Amino acid sequence: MPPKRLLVAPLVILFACKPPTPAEQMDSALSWVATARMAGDAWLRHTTPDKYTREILELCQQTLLQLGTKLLKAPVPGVDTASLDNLLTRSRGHIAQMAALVTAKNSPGFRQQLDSLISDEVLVKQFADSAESKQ
Amino acid sequence: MIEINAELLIGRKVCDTNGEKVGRIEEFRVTNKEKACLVEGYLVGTSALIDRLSAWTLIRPIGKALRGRMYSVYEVPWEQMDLSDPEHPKLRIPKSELRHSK
Amino acid sequence: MKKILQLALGIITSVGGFLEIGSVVTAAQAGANYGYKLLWAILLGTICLIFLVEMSGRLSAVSKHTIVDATRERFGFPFFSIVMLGIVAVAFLVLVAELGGIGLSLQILSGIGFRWWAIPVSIAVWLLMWKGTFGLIENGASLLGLVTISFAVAAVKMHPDWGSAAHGLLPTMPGDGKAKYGFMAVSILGASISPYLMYFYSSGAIEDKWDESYIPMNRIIAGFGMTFGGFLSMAVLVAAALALQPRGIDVEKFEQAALLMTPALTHWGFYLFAFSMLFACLGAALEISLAIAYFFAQGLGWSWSEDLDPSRDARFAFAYTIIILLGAIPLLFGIDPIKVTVMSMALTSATLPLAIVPFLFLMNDPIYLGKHRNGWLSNSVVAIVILISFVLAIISIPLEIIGG
Amino acid sequence: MKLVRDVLDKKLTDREHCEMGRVSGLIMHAGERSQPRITHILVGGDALWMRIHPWVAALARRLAKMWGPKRDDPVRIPWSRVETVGKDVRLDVKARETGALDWEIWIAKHVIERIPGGGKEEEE
Repeated sequence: MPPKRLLVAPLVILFACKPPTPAEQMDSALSWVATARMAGDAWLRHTTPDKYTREILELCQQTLLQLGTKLLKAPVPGVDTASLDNLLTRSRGHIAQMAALVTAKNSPGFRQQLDSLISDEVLVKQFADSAESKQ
Repeated sequence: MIEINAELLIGRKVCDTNGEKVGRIEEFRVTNKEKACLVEGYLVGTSALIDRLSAWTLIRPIGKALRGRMYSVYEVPWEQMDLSDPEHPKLRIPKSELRHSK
Repeated sequence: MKKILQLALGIITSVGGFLEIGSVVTAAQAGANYGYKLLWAILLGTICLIFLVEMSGRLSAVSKHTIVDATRERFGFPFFSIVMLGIVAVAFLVLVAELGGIGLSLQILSGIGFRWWAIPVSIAVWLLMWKGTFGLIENGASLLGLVTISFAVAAVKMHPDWGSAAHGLLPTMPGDGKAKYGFMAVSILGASISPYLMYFYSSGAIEDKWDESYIPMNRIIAGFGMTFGGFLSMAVLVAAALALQPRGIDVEKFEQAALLMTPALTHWGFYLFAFSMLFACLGAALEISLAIAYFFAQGLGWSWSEDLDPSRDARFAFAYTIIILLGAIPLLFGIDPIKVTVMSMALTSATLPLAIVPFLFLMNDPIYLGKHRNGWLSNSVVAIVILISFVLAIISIPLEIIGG
Repeated sequence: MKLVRDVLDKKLTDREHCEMGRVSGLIMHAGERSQPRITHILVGGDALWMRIHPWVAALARRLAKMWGPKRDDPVRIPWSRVETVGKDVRLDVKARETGALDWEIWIAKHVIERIPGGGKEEEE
């Protein structure tokens, strides 16, 4: 049994350092854009409190920022890094806007931003799929 | 008279007079009467361990299936065990004269 | 009459106490990534857990020993210390995850980050142990935990495709990403077959002074309680498969999971999730810290009872005090509870043999159990499931780490 | 009776059924030609750590010197005090007088009783 016990310590360290493949990063980017969208829908339907909505939108925004920089460092095969980068930047912009509009309780404005986020989501999806196919 | 930690004898290898390995000490057979606990004998060998874990109900079917040589339990009467060096217990007789308790 | 009440209470508490951050997060991730495909892992784990819990109760009822007592007495201190190190190390990680779960639930409710909750939460948990009785912890927390039934409501309201769900109950291998899939399965198995539950349950049987007349009751509680509990985990997976997978959302952070019920239970979904997690993790945190303290106390022969004044079992009280306070520290440093959860669940299945193999020896011991020994059925079911999860763990954990 | 299976690692209780630890070791007296006999039951850490490794025992001793109740000789209970050997090993002693509960009492006094709601340990 001792080996198993010895496994514990290294695991704790290693888990943080596992490098995700570019395709996984694309999926994760898509996942976070989708999260922002779902949170947006939920807020418009008055099903989630403002505090939480703002929080999760911030989270999406920051995570996408990190993913963006990672993707710049390690370009995804078969994906135009430049256009991907400014697509992600644009979506981040919409998400940041939404977060601000939550505070302002401005639903119409929020809806506009959400709609343009949704159209971006479609593009991110396409990027993700092409990254998938290049795997 | 020497003082020995009985619990540390568990798992010690036992050799016979010709230095041949007999097995490991796994169990002590004792009698407990009139407030005195006398050691009658030492159980040596794999199945002594199984016996100690009272795991026969689990092991016997497997053993039957495998026909393993697992009935190598020796009962060493106290007279025949030399504990003058507790690190290396020795028999006072050759292995061949030992009797199987199972 | 009294027995019937105990029976009902026993089932209710095991349902209310079944879900915890481990089962919810792993099930949610599985549903979000693979749809219904991993339902089989929950089924397998739950079946095994039913047998294990029944055995734990039977051992205590017949032999008046807890699992830990018996392990120490049969296998001796050297072997016992190995088991203790392994089990306690993993259980502690799980405790950190649960405390983190409480903090995260409070975070999404209040907007104050979980790091700030670490200390208040661990103090609150400690106070409940310090002042509370075993009954309060076992029943109170689990009754609150019944709010987790909302997961089942949510799942049903989203009209799952029962046919393909049924297909998910049979194991299948995905085309790509085998490593991740296997790792998910391992974490689910670890989350369902949680050894701390056995130690808690068998200690509980002693605290409640069970005897052989409780054997039938024990069977029913284990059977029904764990089955319903298993359904709840499946409900979480199904809800995630319906709410998150189509949108391509993976559950990397707790905040994402909080959206799980918003489509189905529009106005209540968010709060039901928050409170489900709050109470589920609270109950689990209490049970785990008790289980760890029991482990030390019983293994080393200290007097122990959650019903005594702390000073009457000083070392026992001291043990859980230290454990709970230590549990807060990683959270203070902002370690992500979700990461800890997934990792600790996988490690649980990797260390299962350490807990279960000695236990199987005990369950076949004529001296402890006489005619109430295990039959071949329980032996083989448990042995097989443990083997499966162990092998899966040993293969998929390294793969997950190097990113197979 | 089998010593390892039936006695070693069993729980010890005193006259008042108060738990006082587990049998962590057994002292055996063996002469050249006289039948060996078990003379004492060892209770407490030292004998326990020895069973894992002498180093562990040495380390434990060091730590105990720095912190905890002071006691140099390990707790030994003469076999003549053994009442019955069954589920537990019952001893005809008073637990607190044997020294087996030193740690329990020390922690109760120095930690638990200082925390509000800890209660008083003397009440036993």
